[in-house]
Amino acid sequence: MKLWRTPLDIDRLKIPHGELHIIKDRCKGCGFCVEYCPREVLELSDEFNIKGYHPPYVKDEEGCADCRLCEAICPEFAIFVTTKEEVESVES
Amino acid sequence: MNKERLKPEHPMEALLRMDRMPHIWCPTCGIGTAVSCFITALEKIDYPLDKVVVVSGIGCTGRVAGYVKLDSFHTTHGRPIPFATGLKLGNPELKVVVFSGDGDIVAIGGNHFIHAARRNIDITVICVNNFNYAMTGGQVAPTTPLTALATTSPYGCFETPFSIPYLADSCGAVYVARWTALHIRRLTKSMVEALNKPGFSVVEVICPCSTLYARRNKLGTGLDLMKFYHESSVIKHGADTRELDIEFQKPMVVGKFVDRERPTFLESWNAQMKKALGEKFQPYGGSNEHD
Amino acid sequence: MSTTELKIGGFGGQGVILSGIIIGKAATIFDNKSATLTQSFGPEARGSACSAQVLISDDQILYPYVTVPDIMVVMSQEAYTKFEPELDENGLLLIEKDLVKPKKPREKIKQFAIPATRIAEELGRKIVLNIVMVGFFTAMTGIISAKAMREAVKTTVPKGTEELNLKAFDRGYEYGMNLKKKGKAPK
Amino acid sequence: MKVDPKGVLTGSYFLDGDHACCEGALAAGCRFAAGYPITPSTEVVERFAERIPLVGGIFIQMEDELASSIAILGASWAGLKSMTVTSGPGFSLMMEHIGLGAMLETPCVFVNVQRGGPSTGLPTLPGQADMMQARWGSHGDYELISLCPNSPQECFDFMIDAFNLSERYRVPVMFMMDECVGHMTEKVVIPPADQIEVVPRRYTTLPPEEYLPFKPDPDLVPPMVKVGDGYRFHVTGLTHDERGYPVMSAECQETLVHRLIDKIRRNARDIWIYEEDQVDGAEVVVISYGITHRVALRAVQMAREKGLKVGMMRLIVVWPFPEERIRQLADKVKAFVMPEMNYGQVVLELERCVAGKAKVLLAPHGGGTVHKPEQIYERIMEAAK
Repeated sequence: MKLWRTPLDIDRLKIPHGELHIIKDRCKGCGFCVEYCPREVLELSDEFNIKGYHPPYVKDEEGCADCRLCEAICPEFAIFVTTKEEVESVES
Repeated sequence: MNKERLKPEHPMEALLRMDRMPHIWCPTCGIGTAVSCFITALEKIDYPLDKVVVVSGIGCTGRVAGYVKLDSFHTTHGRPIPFATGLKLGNPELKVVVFSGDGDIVAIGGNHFIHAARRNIDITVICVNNFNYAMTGGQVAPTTPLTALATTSPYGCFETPFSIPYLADSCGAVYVARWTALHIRRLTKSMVEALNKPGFSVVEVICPCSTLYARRNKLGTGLDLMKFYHESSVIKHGADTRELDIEFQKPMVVGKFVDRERPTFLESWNAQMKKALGEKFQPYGGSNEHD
Repeated sequence: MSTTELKIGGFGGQGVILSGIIIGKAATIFDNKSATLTQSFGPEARGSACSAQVLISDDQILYPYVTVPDIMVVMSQEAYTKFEPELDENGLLLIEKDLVKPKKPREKIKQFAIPATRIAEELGRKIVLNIVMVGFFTAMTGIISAKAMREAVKTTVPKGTEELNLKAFDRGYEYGMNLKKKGKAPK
Repeated sequence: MKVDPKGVLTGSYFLDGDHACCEGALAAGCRFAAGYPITPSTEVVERFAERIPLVGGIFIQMEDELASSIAILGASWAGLKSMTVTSGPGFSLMMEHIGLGAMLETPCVFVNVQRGGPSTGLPTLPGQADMMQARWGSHGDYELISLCPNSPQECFDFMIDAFNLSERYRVPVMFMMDECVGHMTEKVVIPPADQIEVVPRRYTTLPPEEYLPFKPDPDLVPPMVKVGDGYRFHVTGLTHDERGYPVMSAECQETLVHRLIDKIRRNARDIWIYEEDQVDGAEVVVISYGITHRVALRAVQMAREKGLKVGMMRLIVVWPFPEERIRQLADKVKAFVMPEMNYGQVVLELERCVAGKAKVLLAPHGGGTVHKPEQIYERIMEAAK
C-alpha cells in the first residue's frame, strides 16, 4: 500500500477493513475513487451502467482499509464503505 | 422471514434528497464532492439540523439547495445572500448557509456579498469557483483567470479577476478559507469551522468544470484538472489575502486565511439599541417569539 | 363653514412645516375640525423658500391642495415675493416685520406684521420665532381656539422646550390681541 | 386573531400618510422591514427604524432595492410578517422578487409611494402610473393584489388589510400609495389593539412526512410551514410540483401557474374592496382610486349640483379588478368616467369589462399634481351628453 509517511508505531498498528458498496447506476464514471484510493482497491469496469458509464468495481476485496476517501470524494454519492469486524496488522 | 439482508444505505442519504438523484452535474464536476464534504461537515457540527437552512442562487452550484435534505431555498440569480439575511434576521436561531457559485456570489451578487460581509451578517457562504459560467455554456466570469478562454472571451480573458478571499477579507468577513474540491478533509474541516463561527464566514471551493472550462482550454478531463489544482496548490495558512490571485494554470495558494472576531449584525443591533434606548428596548434574537 | 386655505411661507430652517403641523393638529385633534397639511418639497433642504399649506374645514376635505389661499403667513422676503401674488384678493396677510419689507398691499388685503424673530430673541431662543408667528396667527384669525393651539404647541415641540414654546406662543398671541384692541385689526 | 398590542399606538394623531402607513404595518404585526431610501417613501422606513426597537422586531437598510425585496421574502419564510417600501425607480428594481414572491407564494407587503415617471421623473411629486407595473411588472404570468389608499387614515387602515390579504392568499400585496397621500398630513385615529383583527398565517397541521409544500387547500392556497420546524422542505423559483421540486414540463407549468392565477381570480369576490355612492339609477358612473378619488368626488358634487345623476365607485382593491360588478353596471349606465394620474392604465381593464355596452371616458393626468376637479367635471358632462 501507499503510505505518505511511515507511522512510528507501524509494528503495533492494526489496519481496519472496510466493505465497499458501489451503487452502479448512480455512477458517472469520473474515476475520482479509482484515482485517489490510497490502496488501489478500485478499477473502472468494462460494463456499462444504465446511463452508459463505466462504474468501478472492487479488484482487491481485502485491500480496503476503511478510510472512506472514496465515499467522501465521490460527487455522485455512489460509493460508500461499511466497517468489517476483522482487522489485520500492517506488516502482515 | 425474508432472507434477503437489508441493503445498507449510503450514509449521506439521510441528508440528501435521494428522490432527486441523479443530480444534474456533469461527470468529473467537483460540486458533488463539495456537497459530500458539506454533508460530512453538517454531521460534525453540534447543531440541530432542523435549524440549518441552505439558500442557493442560480447556476450549477445554485442547484445544491435542491439536493440537500434540509429546509432549502433556490432563489434568484445573485440574491441568495439578501434572502439569507432576511431568514437569519427573521429567526436568529437558524444557521443559514449560502451555497452558490462564483458568478452568483461575486458577479451579479457582488454588491450583496460585500455588504453582508461589512455588516457581519451571521451566515456561512460556500462559494464554488469553477472559473466560468457553466450552466449557461461557459461564459467568462469575474473569476476567470487572465488569458483563459471562455465563450464570451474567445481570444482569452483580459479582465483582471477577483480574488474571492481578498474581497471577503477586505470587506470584513470573520472567517475566510480556500480549498480545492480535492482537499476533502481540510475542506470539510474549514466548513465545520465556518459553520461554527458566528458572523460572516466564507469558504471558497476551487472546482473543476470538466465540460466547459477544461474542454475549451484543452486542459484534459475534469479528473486531470482536479489533479492539477490539487497538486499545484500550496497550503499557506494565514497567507496575506492580497497574495491570493489565481493565474491561469499556475500554482495557487490555499488554506485558512482569516479567523477573527467581530460583533455580528444582531449583536451590534442589540448593543447599540440597548445603549441608546435602555430599558425601553425590546431585545431581539434568541427565541423566536413572534409566533 | 367653507374651507379655509392657509399658506405659510419662509426659508428652510425657520420651522415653517412645524407651524403647519401645529395648526393642523390643533384643528383636528383638539378642535374637532378637519385639516389637511401638504408641503412643497423641493430638492433644496435649507435656505430656500419653502411652504406649508393647510386646509381647515368643518367638513371632509376632498381636494388636498391649497388653490387660492385665504390666509398667508410669511416669514421671509423670498417667500413674500414668491407667494404673495397667490393670496386671495380679500385675503389676510401676516408677515414677519423685520424680515419682510412688503410693497403697498393690494386694495382689499388686510396685512399685519409682528417682529417675531426679535420677540423670539428676547425669549432667548431665536428658533421659536415660528411659534410666535403661530400665536400671532391664532389671535388674528380666530379660526382655531387658543386653547386648542396651546395644546397642539405643548404636544408637538421637543420635550423639555414646552414652557419656552408656550411663552413664545403667548407673546405672539398677545401681540395680535393688542393690535386688535387698539382697533388696528378687526375684532 | 387579535394583534400584538405592543405594535399598536392607540390614539389620535396628526400624521402624514407615510408615517400612518408605518403604524398600520406595526399594528398589523409587521416585525421586519427592509428598505433602501427613496423619495417620497423614505419616511415609512425612517419611522419603522425608530419604532421597531421599542416593539421587538428588526429593520435593515439594505444595499439596494433588489436586496430589500428579497430579504423580506426570507424573513417571511422565517415566520415574520414583513414589508419593504419604495417608489418608482426602486419598484422597478423590485420586480424580480415580486415575481419570486408570487412563485414562492410568500406573504409580504410591497409599499410603493408613487411619484412621477418614467425613470427618475418627479421625485417629490405624485403619480399613479405604476398601476400596470404593480400588476404585471415582473415577467411571467401571475396575479397579485393591489390596494390604493386615499388618506393617511386609510394608509393606516388598509395596511392592515394588505397584510391580512397577503397572509390569507399567500401573495405579495402591493400597497400603492402616491406622493400626495404619502406626504399629506391629516388626523389619524389608531384604535385599541383589541379592535384590530389580523389574519394569522395558515400553517399546516400535517406532520412532515405527509406535508407537501405546494399542495393547495380547496381554496387553492397551500398551507405554509416555518423554516426550522423540521419539515426539511425545498422551494424553488423554478416551475415546481406540489413537493416543491422543479419540473420542467408544460404540464407542471399549467398546473402551477394556472393555480397561482386562479387562487386570486376565483377568490376575487372575497378580495375586492370597493365603495359605491349613488350608482343605482346613475347615468354616469365615475370610477377612481387613490388620491384621485377625492378630487373626483368634488367633481361629482359639482355635476350633481347641475342635476346630473352621477354615481361614484371607488376601488380600494384595484387588482384584482372588480370585473363582475363593472359588467353589472355596464348594463345599466350610459357612460363611465375614469380619472387616473396616467394616460390610461386601469381604464384599459374598465374598457375590457364594459365591452362596448357603455361609453368609457378617460380623464388623464400626467402627474406632478392631482387633477383639477374641473378636468374631471368636464369629462362627466361630456359623458352625459
